Amino acid sequence: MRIDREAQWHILLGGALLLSLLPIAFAIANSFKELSEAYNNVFSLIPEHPTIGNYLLVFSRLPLGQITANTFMVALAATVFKTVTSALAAYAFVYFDFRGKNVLYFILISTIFIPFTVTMIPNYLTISQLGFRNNIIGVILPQLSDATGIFLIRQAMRTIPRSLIEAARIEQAGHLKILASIVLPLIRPAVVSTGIMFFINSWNEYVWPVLILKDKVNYTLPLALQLFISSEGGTDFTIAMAVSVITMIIPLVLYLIFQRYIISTFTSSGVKG
Amino acid sequence: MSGNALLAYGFILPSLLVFAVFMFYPLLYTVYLSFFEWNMIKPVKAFVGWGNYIALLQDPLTYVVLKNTFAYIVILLLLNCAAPYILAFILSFVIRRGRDFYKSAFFLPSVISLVVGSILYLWILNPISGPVAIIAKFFGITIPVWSKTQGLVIGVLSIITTWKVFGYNFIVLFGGITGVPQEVIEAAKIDNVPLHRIFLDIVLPMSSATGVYIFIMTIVQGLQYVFTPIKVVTQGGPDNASSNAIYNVYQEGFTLYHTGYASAFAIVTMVLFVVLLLAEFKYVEKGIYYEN
Amino acid sequence: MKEIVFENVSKAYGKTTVIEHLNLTIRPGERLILLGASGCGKSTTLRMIAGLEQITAGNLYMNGQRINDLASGERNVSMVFQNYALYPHMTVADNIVYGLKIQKLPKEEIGQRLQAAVDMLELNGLEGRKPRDLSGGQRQRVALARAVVKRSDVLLLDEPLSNLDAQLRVHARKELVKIHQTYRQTFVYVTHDQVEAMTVGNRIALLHEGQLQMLDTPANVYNRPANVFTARFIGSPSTNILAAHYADRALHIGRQAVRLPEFWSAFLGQKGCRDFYLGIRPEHIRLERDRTDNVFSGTVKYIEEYGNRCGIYLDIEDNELVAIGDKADAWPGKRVSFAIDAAKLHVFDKQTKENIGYPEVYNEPVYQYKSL
Amino acid sequence: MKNVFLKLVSVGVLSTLLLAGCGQQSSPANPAGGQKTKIEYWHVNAETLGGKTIEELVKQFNAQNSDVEVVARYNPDMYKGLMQNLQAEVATGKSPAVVQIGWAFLDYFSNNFTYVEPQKLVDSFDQGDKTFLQDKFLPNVLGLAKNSKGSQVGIPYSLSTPVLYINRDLLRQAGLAENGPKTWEELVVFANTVKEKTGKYGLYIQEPADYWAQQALLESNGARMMTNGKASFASEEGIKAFEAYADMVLKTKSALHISWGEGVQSFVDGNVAMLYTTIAQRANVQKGAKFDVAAISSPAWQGKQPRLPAGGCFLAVTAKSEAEQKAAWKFVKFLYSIESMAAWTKGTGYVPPRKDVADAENGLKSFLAENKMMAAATSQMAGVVPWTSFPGDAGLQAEQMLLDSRDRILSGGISAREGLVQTQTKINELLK
Repeated sequence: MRIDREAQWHILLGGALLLSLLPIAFAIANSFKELSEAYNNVFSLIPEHPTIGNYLLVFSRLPLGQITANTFMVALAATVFKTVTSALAAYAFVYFDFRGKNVLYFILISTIFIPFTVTMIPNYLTISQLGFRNNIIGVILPQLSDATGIFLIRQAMRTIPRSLIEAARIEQAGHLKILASIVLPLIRPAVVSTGIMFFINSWNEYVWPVLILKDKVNYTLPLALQLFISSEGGTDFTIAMAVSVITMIIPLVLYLIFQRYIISTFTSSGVKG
Repeated sequence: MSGNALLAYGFILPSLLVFAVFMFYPLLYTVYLSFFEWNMIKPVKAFVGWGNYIALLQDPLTYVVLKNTFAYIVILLLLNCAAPYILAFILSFVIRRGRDFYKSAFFLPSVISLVVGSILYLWILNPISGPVAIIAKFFGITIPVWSKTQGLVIGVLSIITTWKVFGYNFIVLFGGITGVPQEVIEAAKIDNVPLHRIFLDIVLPMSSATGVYIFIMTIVQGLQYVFTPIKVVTQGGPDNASSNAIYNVYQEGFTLYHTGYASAFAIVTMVLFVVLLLAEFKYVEKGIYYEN
Repeated sequence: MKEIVFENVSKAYGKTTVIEHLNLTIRPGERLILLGASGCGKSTTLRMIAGLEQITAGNLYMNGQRINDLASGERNVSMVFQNYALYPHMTVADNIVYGLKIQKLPKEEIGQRLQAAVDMLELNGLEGRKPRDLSGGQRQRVALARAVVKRSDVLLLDEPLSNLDAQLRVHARKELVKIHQTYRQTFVYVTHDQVEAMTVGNRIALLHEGQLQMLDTPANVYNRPANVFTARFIGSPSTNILAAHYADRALHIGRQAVRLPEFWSAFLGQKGCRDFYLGIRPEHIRLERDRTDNVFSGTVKYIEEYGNRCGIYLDIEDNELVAIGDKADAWPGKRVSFAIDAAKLHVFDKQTKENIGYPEVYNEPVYQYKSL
Repeated sequence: MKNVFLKLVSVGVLSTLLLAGCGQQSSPANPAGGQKTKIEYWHVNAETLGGKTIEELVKQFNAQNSDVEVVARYNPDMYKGLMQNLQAEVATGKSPAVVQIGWAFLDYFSNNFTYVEPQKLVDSFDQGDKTFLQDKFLPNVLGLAKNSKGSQVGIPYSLSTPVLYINRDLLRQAGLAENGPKTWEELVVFANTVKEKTGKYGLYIQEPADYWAQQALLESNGARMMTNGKASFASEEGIKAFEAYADMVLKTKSALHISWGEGVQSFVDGNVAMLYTTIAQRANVQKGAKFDVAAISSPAWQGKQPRLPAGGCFLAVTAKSEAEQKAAWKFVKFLYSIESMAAWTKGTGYVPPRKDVADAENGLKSFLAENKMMAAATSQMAGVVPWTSFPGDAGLQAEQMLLDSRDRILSGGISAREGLVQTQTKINELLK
C-alpha cells in the first residue's frame, strides 16, 4: 500500500527532524529557566518559573549591541570581499586562456586542503605585526584566503554556454561588463548560495577570533559565549543558553524569513562538478 | 605576455594577494618551522633537520591520531555524506508531501554555531543526567560514559558535528539530485527497480559531480569542523582517543608548545589531504557524469 | 492481454481537478490514442495507468483487478517518455536491458531480447554508445527498444514522437504500428497531434479539460463528431461552427437563408430544433461560380496557401468561415457564393453542444456529393 | 582595456574602504592628555568565576589613580588558554604587565618568560614598605610561587583547595552520617553504600585537563608527586590510593569516570552523592542544587595528614619598561589590599592568600560567618602544598602523560599499579 509506505517515511523523517531541531528548542527553553530548574528538570521545554533574568544579566555584562555589530561587520566584509574576488578569479579561470592557468587553479584549489592549523601560527604573527590584533580586521583578513568560492563559482560559470560570452564579445562588451551583466545574473543562485555560506561560516567563526580578540568591545558573538563558560568556576548553563540563543537568533530569524529563497537558491545552484 | 593574459591576471590578482599573505607565506613558514625545535618564544630556533619528522614517525601517538583521523573520516562520510545523500533522494523521489517543509527544517541547524552545538550536546548527552540518559533509563538502558569511552567518543563528537554540517551538505546534494530528471526515475519505477537500486544505479551516478564535491568537503572540512567539539568537549581525551590530526597539531603547538613538531605534523596532515586532492582531480575531472 | 477500465476516476491536485469522473475502457490489444490539447489531462490519465499518479477518486481496473494502489513496478506496463528518460550514464545496450537485469532474467534471454529489439529498431552498431552521442531519432528508438524488450502487456507512450522532426515522425509512426503488430501489446498513446492520432490509433479518446469528449474510431471521430469540441479539434483547418436557425424549412445564418433538403427538415422538425450550431468542415464547402440561388454568400477576407489547395477565409454575416478551394475562384474582397454539402452537415444542440444526430438516410455511408 | 583596469582598481579600493570602515570604530579612545601609563592585566576569570569582580576592581583602581590605566583582558580556556595567548603575544615582541599564572605553569612560565620578582619590585618602587611580602603572607603560601630553582616568580593570588561537596539528602537516604566521611577509607565505604542503597553514584572526583585532585588523593596518603626533581608518585602509598579510587570506578561502580562538567552537573542534579572538586565551584553548586548540600574539608587517609595542592594562580609581573613595572606594582599592591582581597573572595570563592583578611571587619569576617561552605576551604589552609609542576620544557608534556594514564587506568585499560609505574618511568625519562 503506497499511502502507508509514505506514512512510514514521514515517521522516519519526522524523527530525524526532531533530533536536529530539539536541541534548539532545548536551548531556548533552558535560557528562560533558573539554574536550579535547569539542573533538576533539564527536560521540560516549558519553564516552570520562566525568567528573563539570564538575558538581563547577559545584557548588563556585555556590550551586546557592539558585539552584534562586530559580528555583522566581520561576516559582511568577509562575504562581500570573498564573493567579489572569487567571482573575478573564477571568471578568469573560465573565460581566459593564459599560460599557467591550470597550474595556478590547481594551486589555489589545493589550499582548500590545507588545515587551518598549518597557517595558524604564522598568521598570528602576521596579524600582530600589521597591528590588527584585538581588532576585527585581524579576524577578517585570514578568512579571505578561501578557495571554495573560486571553485563553486567556476563550476557554475562552466555551465554557461561559451556562445553567450562570444555573442557579448561581438557586441564589444568589456569583460567586467560581461561578468556583471551576463555571467553573474545567469549564475545568481550559485553566487548567492556561496555568499550565504560565507556569511554563516564567518558569523560562527570561533577558533581564530579567540586568538585575536581580547576586549569585550571587540568580541564577536561566538566569543561572548565563552565568557560564561569556565571549567573551574563551572558553567552557568542557563546563562550560557541565553548567550547561545542570542548568538543564533539573528541567523535563525534571517533564515526563517528568507528560507524559501535560501533553499531554492541552494537547490538550484547545484554544484555541477 | 598578451594583453588578454595580463587582464586574466588582473582578475585573479585580488585573490592572489590575499592568498600570498595569508596562505602561501604561512605555509612556507610552517614548512620552515618544521625543521626546528622551537616554542614560539625562545630567542633561538634550534635546527634539527628531519628530526621532527623522524620523531613523529616514531611516536606511537602519531598512529593513534591517524587511526582516529581515519575513524572520523569513515563516520563523517557515513553521517555527513551518505546520510544526507539518502535523505535528499528520499525527499526528491520517494515522498510526495511535505518536501519544502523538510528541506527548510533540515537546513536550519546549519546556520548555528558549532560552539553552541557542542555545549548543548554536552548537556543533552550527559550519560548520567541528560535528557537522552533519562529517556534511555525509562527504557532500562544505561548510556555508556561516551566522553570517556574509546571509540564511542569519536562517534558522539562526529554526531555533534553532523548536527551542524548535515543541513548544508543535504541541501547541496538535494540541488544535485534534482538535476536528475523525474522521468528517468519514473522509467525505473515502471521497471520495478527497487528504491535502493534506483539510488545506486541511477541517482548516484547521475549526481556524482555534486556527490564528489560533498565527499571531498566532508573529509577535508569535516575534520576541521570536528575540531570545535573536540576542543570544547573532550580536549582530545580520554587518553587521546578523540584527538585527530588537526586537533593534535593544535595540542602540540598551543598546549605543549612544540611549535616545530606541530609544524611537521601539520605538514604531514596536509600531505595526506593533498593525496585526497589528487584523487579528487582524478575522479571529479574524469569519469563523472556531467549534464552538459 | 489486459483490459484497462477507468470507473468514475477523478484526479485532483489540491483544489485543481485535472480529471473528472472519467469512464473509459481500453480493450485488450488495441491501440488507443489519448488525444487532446496540452493540459487536457491526457498525460495524467496515462500516468495513472502507469501508477505514477495517485488516483483521487474512482477505480482503475486492469483485467478486473483494482490497481489504484498497486505500485508502478507491479503493473507490468512499459512506458516511453516524451523526453525518452534514457539513463544518460549507461550505454544503449545497458539502457535497453537494465529493467531485465533488475528482473534477474537469465543472461541468454536478456541477450536474445536485446538482439531482437536492436534489430527491429535498427540500432545495430550503436549498442556501446551513450545517449548523448545519439541523434534524436536514435534516442527515440532506444527508448522504444527499452519499452518493448520488457514484453509487458501494456505499452504506454507519452507523446513519443513530439521531439522528432516531421519526416522522422512519419517514419516513426509506421514503426510504432509495426511494433504493435509484432507484439500485440495494448498501446495507450498520448498525443496532441491529430494526424498521429488518426494514423496510429484503432480508437481515439478525445479529452478536454479533464473530460472525455468522445471515444471512437478515427473515422467516426472525424465523420461523426460527438460534440462541438470534437468537431473543432479534429481536422485542419478546423470545422466551421456557426450559430444557425431553422425556420420554414430553411436554414438561416444571420439574414441569409437557404432551403434544407427534405430529410434534414424532417429530422430537425422531428427534433423540435430551431436554434443550433452548425458544423461544416472546410473541405465540405464548395465555392459556386455561377449558381446564385439557394446558396450562401460572403466576402473573401484572406487566403491561406497550402500548395495543392488553399484555405479561403470568408466573412458571412460577421461569422468567419473557412473553405478549402481553388485560388482561382477567389481573392480578398471578392463577394462569393458557396454551397454546403448537405450530407456532411453536423448539427449541435445550442445548450449542450452535443451532436443531435443525423437523418436516417445518412446512417449509410454517403459518398455522393449532395449540395443544398 | 584601460577601462577594465580602472574598474578593477575601483573594486579593490572599495573593498579596502569597506575593511577600513570596519576598523575605525574599534580603535581605542585615547585618554585625554597627561602621561598615563597604560598597562594590561591578563586574567582567566569568566563571568562565572569572578569576571565581574575583576571589572569592578579595575574600575576602582583606575578611578583612584590618574597616572595609571589598567585594561583587564579575559583569556578563555583557563590558565592554559592564557598561556597560549601569552606565548603568542610574546612571540610578537609584546607583553602584558600583570598576568595570572596557573600553578601548573609555574616552571614553564619561569623558564620561558621574562618576569620581575616581587621583592625586586618592592625594592625599586616601594621603599617605604620593604617587608610587605614577609608581613602580609604566610611563608608556606608565599612558597607556592617559588619555582624549582628557588626564584620567587610571583605572589599567590587565587587560592583554591579541593573540598568534598555532599548531598546530605542522599547520604541520609543511604543511612549514612549526614556530615560526611572524615577519611578516604570512610569515603570509599560511603560511596559504595550509596551505590548499593540508592542505586545512584557515590562519588565523582574532578577530571579536568589537570592532575590536581588526583595529586591531593595520592599525596594525602603520603605519596609525593615529585622528589628531588624526579617523579615519584608511583610509591606504594600512591598506588594504594589510586587503586582504591580505580576500584570504586571499575569494581563497585560507585564512583564516576566522566568529564568535569558532566560530573558536576550530575552531582548538582542529585545523581551523585559526593563531589570532590575545587572550592571555586561553590557558587555554581549552591545556585543549582535543590537538595541539602554542604561542603566539608578534604579527607586524609587514615592516620595521614591531608596534603592539598593549591589551585588557582599567582600574579606575575611581566611588564618591560620601568614605567610599566612601576604601574604594575601599584596595581598589584592594590589587588592585595584587604578590601580588594575580600571582594575577590566574595566574587570567586577563592581563599584569600593574605594573612589578615579573614578576620578583618573590612575583610571577610561577616561573609565567612554567612557562607559555611567556605569554611571547608579556609580551615584546611595548613595542609596546602604546591601544585606539582614538572620542571623543564617537557613539564607540560609530563602533565599530559599523567592525564592519559588517568584515563587509561579508570577505563580499565591498565591496572593502577602498572599505569602509575609506567607513567613515572616515562616522565623520568622525559625529564632527564
